[in-house]
Amino acid sequence: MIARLVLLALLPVTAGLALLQRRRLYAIIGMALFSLLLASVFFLSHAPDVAITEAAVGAALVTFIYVLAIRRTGKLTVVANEVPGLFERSGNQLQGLEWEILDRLARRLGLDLAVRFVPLEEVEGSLLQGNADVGAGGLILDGCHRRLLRTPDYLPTARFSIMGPAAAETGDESEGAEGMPLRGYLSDIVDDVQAGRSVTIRLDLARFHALSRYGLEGYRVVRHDGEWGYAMAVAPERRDLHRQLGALLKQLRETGELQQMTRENLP
Amino acid sequence: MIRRETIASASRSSAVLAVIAVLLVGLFCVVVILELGYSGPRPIDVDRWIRVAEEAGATNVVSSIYLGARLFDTILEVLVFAVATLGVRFYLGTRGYKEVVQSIPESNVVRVGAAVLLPPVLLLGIYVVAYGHLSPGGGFAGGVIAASGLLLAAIALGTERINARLRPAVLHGFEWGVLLAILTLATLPAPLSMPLLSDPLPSGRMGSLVSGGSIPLYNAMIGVKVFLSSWVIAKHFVDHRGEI
Amino acid sequence: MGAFHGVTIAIVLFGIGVLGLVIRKDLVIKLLALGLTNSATILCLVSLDSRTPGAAPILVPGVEAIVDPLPQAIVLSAIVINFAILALALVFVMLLVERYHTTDSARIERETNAEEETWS
Amino acid sequence: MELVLLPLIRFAIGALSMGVGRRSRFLAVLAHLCDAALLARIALLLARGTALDATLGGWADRVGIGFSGDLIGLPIAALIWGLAVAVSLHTWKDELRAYFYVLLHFLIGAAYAMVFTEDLFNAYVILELLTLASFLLVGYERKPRQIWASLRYLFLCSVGMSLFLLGIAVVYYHTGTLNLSALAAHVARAPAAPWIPLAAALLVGGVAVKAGIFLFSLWLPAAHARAMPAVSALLSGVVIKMGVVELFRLAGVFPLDLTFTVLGAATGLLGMLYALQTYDMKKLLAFSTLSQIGYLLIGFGAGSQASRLGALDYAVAHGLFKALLFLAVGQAVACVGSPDLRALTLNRRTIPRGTRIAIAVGILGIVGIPPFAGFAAKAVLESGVHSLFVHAMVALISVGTAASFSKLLPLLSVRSAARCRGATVSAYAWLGGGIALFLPLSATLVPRSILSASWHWPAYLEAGLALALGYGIHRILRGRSFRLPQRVFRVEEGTLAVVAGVLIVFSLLRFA
Repeated sequence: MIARLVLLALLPVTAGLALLQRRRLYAIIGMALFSLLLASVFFLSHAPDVAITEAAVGAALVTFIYVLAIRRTGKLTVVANEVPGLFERSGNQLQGLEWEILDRLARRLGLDLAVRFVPLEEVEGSLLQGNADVGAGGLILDGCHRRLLRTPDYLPTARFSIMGPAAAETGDESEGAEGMPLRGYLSDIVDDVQAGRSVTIRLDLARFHALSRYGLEGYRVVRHDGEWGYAMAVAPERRDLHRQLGALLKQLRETGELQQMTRENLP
Repeated sequence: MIRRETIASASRSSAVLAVIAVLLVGLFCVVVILELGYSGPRPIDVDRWIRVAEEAGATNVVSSIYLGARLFDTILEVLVFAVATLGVRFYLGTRGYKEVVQSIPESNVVRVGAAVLLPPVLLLGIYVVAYGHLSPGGGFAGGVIAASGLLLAAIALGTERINARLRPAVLHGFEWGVLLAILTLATLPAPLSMPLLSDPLPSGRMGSLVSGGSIPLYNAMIGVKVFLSSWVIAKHFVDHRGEI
Repeated sequence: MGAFHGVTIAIVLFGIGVLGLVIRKDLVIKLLALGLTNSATILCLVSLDSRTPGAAPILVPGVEAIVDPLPQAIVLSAIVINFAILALALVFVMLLVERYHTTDSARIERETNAEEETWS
Repeated sequence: MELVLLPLIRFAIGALSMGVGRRSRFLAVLAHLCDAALLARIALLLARGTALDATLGGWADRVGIGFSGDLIGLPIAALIWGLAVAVSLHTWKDELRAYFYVLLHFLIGAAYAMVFTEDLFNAYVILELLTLASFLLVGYERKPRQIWASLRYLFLCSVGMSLFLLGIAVVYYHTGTLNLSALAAHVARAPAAPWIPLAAALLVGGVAVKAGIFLFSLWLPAAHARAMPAVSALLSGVVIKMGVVELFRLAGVFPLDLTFTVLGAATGLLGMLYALQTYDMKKLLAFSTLSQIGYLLIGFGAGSQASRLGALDYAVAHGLFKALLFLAVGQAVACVGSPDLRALTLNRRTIPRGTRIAIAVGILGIVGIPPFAGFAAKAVLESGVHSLFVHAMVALISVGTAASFSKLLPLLSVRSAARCRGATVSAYAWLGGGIALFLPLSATLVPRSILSASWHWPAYLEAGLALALGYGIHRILRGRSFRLPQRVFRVEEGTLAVVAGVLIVFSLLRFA
């Protein structure tokens, strides 16, 4: 009897405190506690059936669903274009410099990392549509990406244009001739190069290295002069994330880990 | 498209709203508590329910009402549950990315814990269903208990492994099959020239496991249905976790 | 006397739930408050009728008087229905968040109205 | 027996149509045929005077769920059937998922159960099933606006249902029964019992949320305006009526006449004002649903047998023409791409002729031009009304309806290019036929004496005057727009309004 009264008195307190929480997780846990108390009240007031059902549903299942639904360990969705050394998959594992950075970010924020590989030109779009939080994969963010939040360049790079063989034979020697920027995946270009088909494409340093492994005999390579750097892009509505990522990069650079990670990933 | 003044006035008006709300709701509570009249006399006739239980042959009076005298409510409730499952599947099922590489942090402790926990929880669920007509519990509670055990395993091991065992398409068919079976059992008495929704089976010796006529049958079917449905719901939530 | 406390507290809980539903802007917390109101009604039903003296409604030997079982029977259905409503509402909240990137009901309200104005 | 078979068959066919995928529309036809047979049989039995009242499962009537086929149930059931047929005709060509049909069948089955049940808690479960099914149907196209609208609908309905459950708790605690007729006996024995006002207020408040009473169902305009046409037709044709039916049944238990008059007046006036103000066609229809519900609530509250029959009659009539209007206007909106009246009038050429004829018939019905449905029902209703105030209110609402629907007149110019599909036309024809032939239909429901008494010259005069006045008001208001507060349609205000409404109803019952 007394126990029942005590539990009854606890009910409004629990519920009130739970609904006053600012953080959703605490509110949900509070309500779970509430329905546990409620179940025991039912049990004490001779309603065992109701008690069992309330405990199974209210305390267990409902709480599960809530906790799953809210962004407790939310996903940190990354859209990336595959770049050897920066962001690549080997088997079912992911590796690369940017991957390591983002993995740290995810651990720091306590998020699950979900990676989606897209063609290079789709990165911006899926960030703007809010389908992803971070865009990565050797992005060189120049003026044309105004609407994205961009991190400071974390790694200097260079730009190359690869032309030929057809272009080489026609032999136009105009300096600074540019290939068109890369679209789709690097692997397509690799296939072309291996088949010796004609390409005129503009590449960044990492992709250029990857490509040059396959030998570029007969291709004319122009190195564009100018200062470029790799950066990562963050979806416009995720300012908090942008701040976090910037802070992380700054810290990594100061502690010198960034350089070390670079050495490990990019020979 | 958001107008400045709406934003400006939002905070003020919400404060006003809060005050009005507190006053109104307080008044409401006071009125209800005062007018409820629960100190007054009341006609109590519990014996009719005991008679119902004896007629149905189940020692658990609640389940003999739940699945006997008020069977139609229960059927409707199962339909409500089916509708909920349908909605969850319809709205969450077709979403999500194909080529996502998930990296869910899994610790061995969780895996082992789930592996150890799963069988006893499932057993508990089955027990609660099987003895629903004798002791507290029943189809719904048991089904949910079992499903929550499965859900634990899913969180630890990832849904893919469990999907490999319980294939969604099969689940789906089975779920609706059970629903149809429940409806059929409810209409079965009509051809036997008994009233609809009545109990076609003989109510055995009260207190034994095979008693209560078709109540254990209903319990079992509802248990399966609820187990599958809540697993489907939970699975979709696991797949789409962290989206709010 | 027990029922007195039970019922009073159930009504108070109902009030708390409605207040949370009105005052809190976050949709998830609104949902929690909604669940609270439903649980409060269930508590009200159960404790109103557990006032009659008696044991749990299981006919084991040695039990003479039992509490009125009907409220418990109907409450079971109510619990199930509340769960169904909750799951669906959460799914819809997910869809809204996917579109508007917020759970603030006021913001969603504004944005939908704005859409409607631009579109009509 | 037949009464229970009706919903059970629907449910079974709904569950089946999950399996057959896109072919489920044919199953729907089967369901409609079964229902037609059963309804005919029920009507026959009722005409023979056989009592259909039964307790499900053959239990003693103090423990089981009671079903009763009475004069409230049958016409509404017929309306449900007609609308179900219309919807599946209208959606015949657009390859809807099995999902849609499952929900449709569950909705219809629940509606059948609702009109026949006599048990309070059974009514609660049915109403929840209706809520969930229509909630999913409103969001069917997954447009964010629809989803938000239906989420608000869910919030308010859930609060309302909690209130209803509280009411059930009070009733059961004091009477030990959930059966409405047994309850009526209790109340008749002790009409001054102190718990009656509270119980009545909670029950009425809870149902009113679903019935489209103004203070309670502020979710209605958004949900009805944003759903797809077929769903809107179902919502304001069937789902709203379920709440109204439950209100009518409650009126048989508790003394609710005054409450109905007050609530009806408020609903009618406010719905009318908002309908006059808006230029969004679907919103206009939704708001006019409010005012019409107010109309028939007033009629029912007037208390005499004729007015109650008239209200019932009008519920059926309103279901018919509002469904027709929602379907037709919905198609027009789809053709033009905007629900804004001005846009619609600008490119009315693109609206098919059939659609515009349908709109015309719907308007004829709703503004009450003889001999169409609206007039027939109104005449019966008003022949039973005696108090002057009620007469004034009823007339005012008719004027407002005429005024707000005069806005649609520009749509009706005959020149047209586009044509509409056969299935759609057949749906229009089905409903329009119901509207045109409403008199013989209602003659089956209303006793001849009342019917003949209702056909006297003041009725015609009133109809004509209402039309003229309404058109005048429309001409005056044309061009100038006035804004009414829109904040009341948010969740928060809606919830508070429900609580306040319960308090108001309570004080009406307690102190008046």
